[in-house]
Amino acid sequence: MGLGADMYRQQILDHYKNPRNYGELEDADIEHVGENPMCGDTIKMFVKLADDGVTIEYVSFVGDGCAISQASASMLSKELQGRSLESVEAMDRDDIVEMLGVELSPMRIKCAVLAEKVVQDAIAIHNGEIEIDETTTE
Amino acid sequence: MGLGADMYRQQILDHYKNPRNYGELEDADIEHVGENPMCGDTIKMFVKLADDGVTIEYVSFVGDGCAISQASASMLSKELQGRSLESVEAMDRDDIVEMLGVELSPMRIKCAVLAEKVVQDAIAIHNGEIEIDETTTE
Amino acid sequence: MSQQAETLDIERIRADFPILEREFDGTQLVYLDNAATTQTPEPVVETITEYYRKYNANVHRGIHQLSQEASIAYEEAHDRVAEFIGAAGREEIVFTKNTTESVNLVAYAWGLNELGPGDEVVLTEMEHHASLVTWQQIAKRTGATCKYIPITDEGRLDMEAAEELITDDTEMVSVVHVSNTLGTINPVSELAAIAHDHDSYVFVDAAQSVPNRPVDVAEIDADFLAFSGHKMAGPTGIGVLYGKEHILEGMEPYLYGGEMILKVTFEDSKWNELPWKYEAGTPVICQGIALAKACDYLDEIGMENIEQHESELAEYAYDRLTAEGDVEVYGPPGDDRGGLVAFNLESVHAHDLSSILNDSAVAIRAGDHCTQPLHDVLGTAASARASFYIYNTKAEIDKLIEAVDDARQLFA
Amino acid sequence: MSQQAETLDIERIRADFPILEREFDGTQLVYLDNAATTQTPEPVVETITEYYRKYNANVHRGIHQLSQEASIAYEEAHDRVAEFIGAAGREEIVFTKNTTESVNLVAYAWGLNELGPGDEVVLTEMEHHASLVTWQQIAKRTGATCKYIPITDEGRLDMEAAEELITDDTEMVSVVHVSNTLGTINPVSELAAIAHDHDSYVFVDAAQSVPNRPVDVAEIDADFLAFSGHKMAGPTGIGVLYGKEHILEGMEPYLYGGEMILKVTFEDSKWNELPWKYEAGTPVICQGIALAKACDYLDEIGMENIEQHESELAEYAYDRLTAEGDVEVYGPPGDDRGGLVAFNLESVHAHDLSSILNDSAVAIRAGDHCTQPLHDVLGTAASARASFYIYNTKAEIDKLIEAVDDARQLFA
Ligand SMILES: Cc1ncc(COP(=O)(O)O)c(C=O)c1O
Ligand SMILES: Cc1ncc(COP(=O)(O)O)c(C=O)c1O
Repeated sequence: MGLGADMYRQQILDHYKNPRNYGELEDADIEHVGENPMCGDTIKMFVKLADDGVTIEYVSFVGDGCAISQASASMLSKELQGRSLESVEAMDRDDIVEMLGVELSPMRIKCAVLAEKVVQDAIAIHNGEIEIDETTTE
Repeated sequence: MGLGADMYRQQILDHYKNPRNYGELEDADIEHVGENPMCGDTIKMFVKLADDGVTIEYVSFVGDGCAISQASASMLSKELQGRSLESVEAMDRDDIVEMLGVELSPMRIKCAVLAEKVVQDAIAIHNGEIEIDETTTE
Repeated sequence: MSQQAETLDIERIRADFPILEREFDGTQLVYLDNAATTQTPEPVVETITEYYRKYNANVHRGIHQLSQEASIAYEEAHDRVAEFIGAAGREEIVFTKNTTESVNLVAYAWGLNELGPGDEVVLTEMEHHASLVTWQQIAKRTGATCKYIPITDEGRLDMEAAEELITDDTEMVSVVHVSNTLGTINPVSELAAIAHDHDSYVFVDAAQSVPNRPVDVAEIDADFLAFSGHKMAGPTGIGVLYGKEHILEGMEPYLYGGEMILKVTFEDSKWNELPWKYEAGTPVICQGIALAKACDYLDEIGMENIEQHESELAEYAYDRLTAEGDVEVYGPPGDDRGGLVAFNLESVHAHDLSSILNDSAVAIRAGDHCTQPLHDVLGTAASARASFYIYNTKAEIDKLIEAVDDARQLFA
Repeated sequence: MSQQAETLDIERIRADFPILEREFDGTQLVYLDNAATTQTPEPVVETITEYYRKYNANVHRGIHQLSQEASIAYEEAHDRVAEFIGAAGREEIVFTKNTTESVNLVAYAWGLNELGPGDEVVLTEMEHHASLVTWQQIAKRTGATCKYIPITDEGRLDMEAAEELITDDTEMVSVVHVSNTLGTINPVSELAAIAHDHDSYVFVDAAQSVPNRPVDVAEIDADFLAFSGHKMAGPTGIGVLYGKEHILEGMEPYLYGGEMILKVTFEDSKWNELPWKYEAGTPVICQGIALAKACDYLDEIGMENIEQHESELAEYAYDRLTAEGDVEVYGPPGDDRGGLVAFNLESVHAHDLSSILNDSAVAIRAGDHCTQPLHDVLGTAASARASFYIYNTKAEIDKLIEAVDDARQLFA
């Protein structure tokens, strides 16, 4: 009998219990909300850009949901600081799995990638590539 | 290997090849048509009543279809002469199976009972019990 | 903890379910996701293999021996299912692919033709998406309105509200018999009586009741009733729609094609007799025959015994889960519910809980259980649900409780 | 009579089908009703039993191990079927319960919403009731009109007539790929090109082609294509609808309920991604997984080989049946047809023939084969049909011919 040790390494539990960069950002350049209705996970991401308009200066989030989704948002918010919008748009689920450092069952990957998807959609909206109010994942 | 001997006893083949009472009846008191669309069997029965109005004097038929359906109509046309309408209405599939004198698989019973069903509906129409143009069996 | 004698001869029953012997990392499976899908006993699996190995054939119109055997078995399967729920005969039993399709059949064949502006469909707040989404969308298309009977704090239907919501404008009352989330056993006969007083039909979603308690359509006086094979020891890919003969007789067909017609020309078509009128194309032959076998299997155990067994397990699980004070169980008290408990642990999200339980080989469901609007009413997005069947034991519930305790500690 | 070498290793194949060993009164079954339903090989039957004995569970949202295993297998089954017919991916593959439901899905989800007075649906005189009755009835409900491409004396589509019938008013061309009565192989790519020239969709009924020849949806450029599991060595209770992704994306849903939604409130609902948007309720899980296995099984034999084998058998049967001069075979000549022959013996009604053949354990179908309007065109109410699959041999056709001869004598 395991204690869920694999999927809930100390790091994830720590980010879940003490989320980094948590809170709304008043002067965000980009903000966008997403949810995973089947899980009930919701995440809103706030992005502040550097003066060049293509580099991320600061990211914060608010959200509600399972440990995986919330820890993933917390870790991602750190990860994104200083990165170019372009490089963020190129991220995929493998990057998230690597960031989390745990093996995820297929059904839980949906929780893990929500934050990433919200940020990517936020950037796409910012760039005028798509028009949606809200990101909804399966 | 059987020669279909069971289901196609001499009597049935004989009635199929030489149908009795075959032909339209000009002065019929009752006439009615029925079909079994899935098989393509059609039968039209003509009934002439005795003066009492409740006894069958003579029956003829015309039709098209498989040996079982046509032989059944031929044998039934003989069987019915002199019977009361009431007793005909009370007939059921067992009577037909007995009349044919062969074992029928469930799928072929539909062919066998078509003639009986046409006559019974004809009588019901004559008695004002039902109103249909045509009998259709499954 | 779990010393009481069992109502059922569990050891004997479990021997019919080899899947229950599965081990994950050396730990034996504890399968508590039966409200989603029950496991399939060997006699049913053998019925399936026997079908394919001995008499697989298309039905209804084949004169050859295999087709006759398959046709008779398939038609008799309708009789068997009719008997199982107290229907008059095969005319009232339509085989579909699941409960969801059974609801849609009535929504399309009856609702789309009969509903219009001013008409109302009365549902409950605890409806499964199968009926809730279907009636909502058919109402949208026809201009009819959906109303929802609210639930009380205890998770029961507010019957006073029901009396008010069901009016002469009501054309259909669609109600779940046993809630798959709350475990509430709804007073469906009473609702049917109210509906009939207003000349409304009543549709009973029996997906969670037919599998585990005696259900009699005549006693309920249901106009329609639906359930799924895969939730009652049967195969996937089959559902049942019961309908009163005269109602099914009067309705338009739903799916068009072969088998459901008597006569076809380029211009028009005539429909076949019941129930075939509603079974277009090659039907779910093997699945229907296997479902009949599942009815045999359950009847042999006895539906009253199954009901009692489930109540005992539900009460035991309810009591043990609520003992710590940090678990909220949704729905009525432990001694008055179907065989399931949906709950939330204060400190652990349902999905995390399910993942952690899975590490102990305890299989439960976590999510919205296809009752999102009900979850909104309950004020939570997701819940964990343990649900029981004929092969579950109190010892397995003890394992559930242990694993919940592990999660509690991990997230402390 | 039948001395030629076989394209397939028939002995090896037959070993996978224990049902073919069945004897009736000491005579071994000769199963020639494959256009109705094919037999199911052991690897597929074992896939079914393995599912129920090892990982039966509800799919999509279960976090526990069994549900993960079932979900992955079920989702990958869509990929496998996509690959089998050259579709882009699982988004384009919807599992239904049979071909008939696949047609109805499009008729309801697209036709009921998009068709109206002035719009035309072009069918063929050789359509199966699955498409003929469905489009006829949906047209009736929407005010659209159905037109039928006539057949030539040889039982081929009159392509000149097709060019005229398909116009800018045409919204849908629904055509059977291989006729289940005539054996005609229709030029579906050509028809698709004509349809697309007029901005019409084309729906290909591939129930009789996907089982026995290579079919590539991209090559045909079909907008929709449908077939059934039970006609291609798979189980009963599953059909497939292929649809181009952008078309499926744009269509309204058909069945409503769980699994097909993303979000539900009491007021409205949002739909799930493809293909799940069209698979409401607990899907045909075991059947989907078993169908994927049937694809493996057929691909191992090789679809080109199967096609050649069927052509050989059809030609052989055609030649032998017509040798006596008192048999009318419907459709094109023996060297240009799918693996079936529908025929009538001058002196013996098809039903009687089938009964007599059954006494020799030869299983054929007799009736209208769900093409009543075509039979009207052919001028007969019923026909006898022998249809072949991977396990049939020329020696079996010899037995058919012998039994036909018995009937001839009996009725002489
Ligand atoms: C050409 C054709 N289309 C459609 C069908 C209908 O298939 P199903 O009965 O599996 O829905 C059949 C088989 O009966 C067929 O031969
Ligand atoms: C109460 C209730 N109704 C309907 C359904 C739908 O059943 P299915 O998915 O078999 O169509 C379920 C099961 O998910 C259920 O629990």
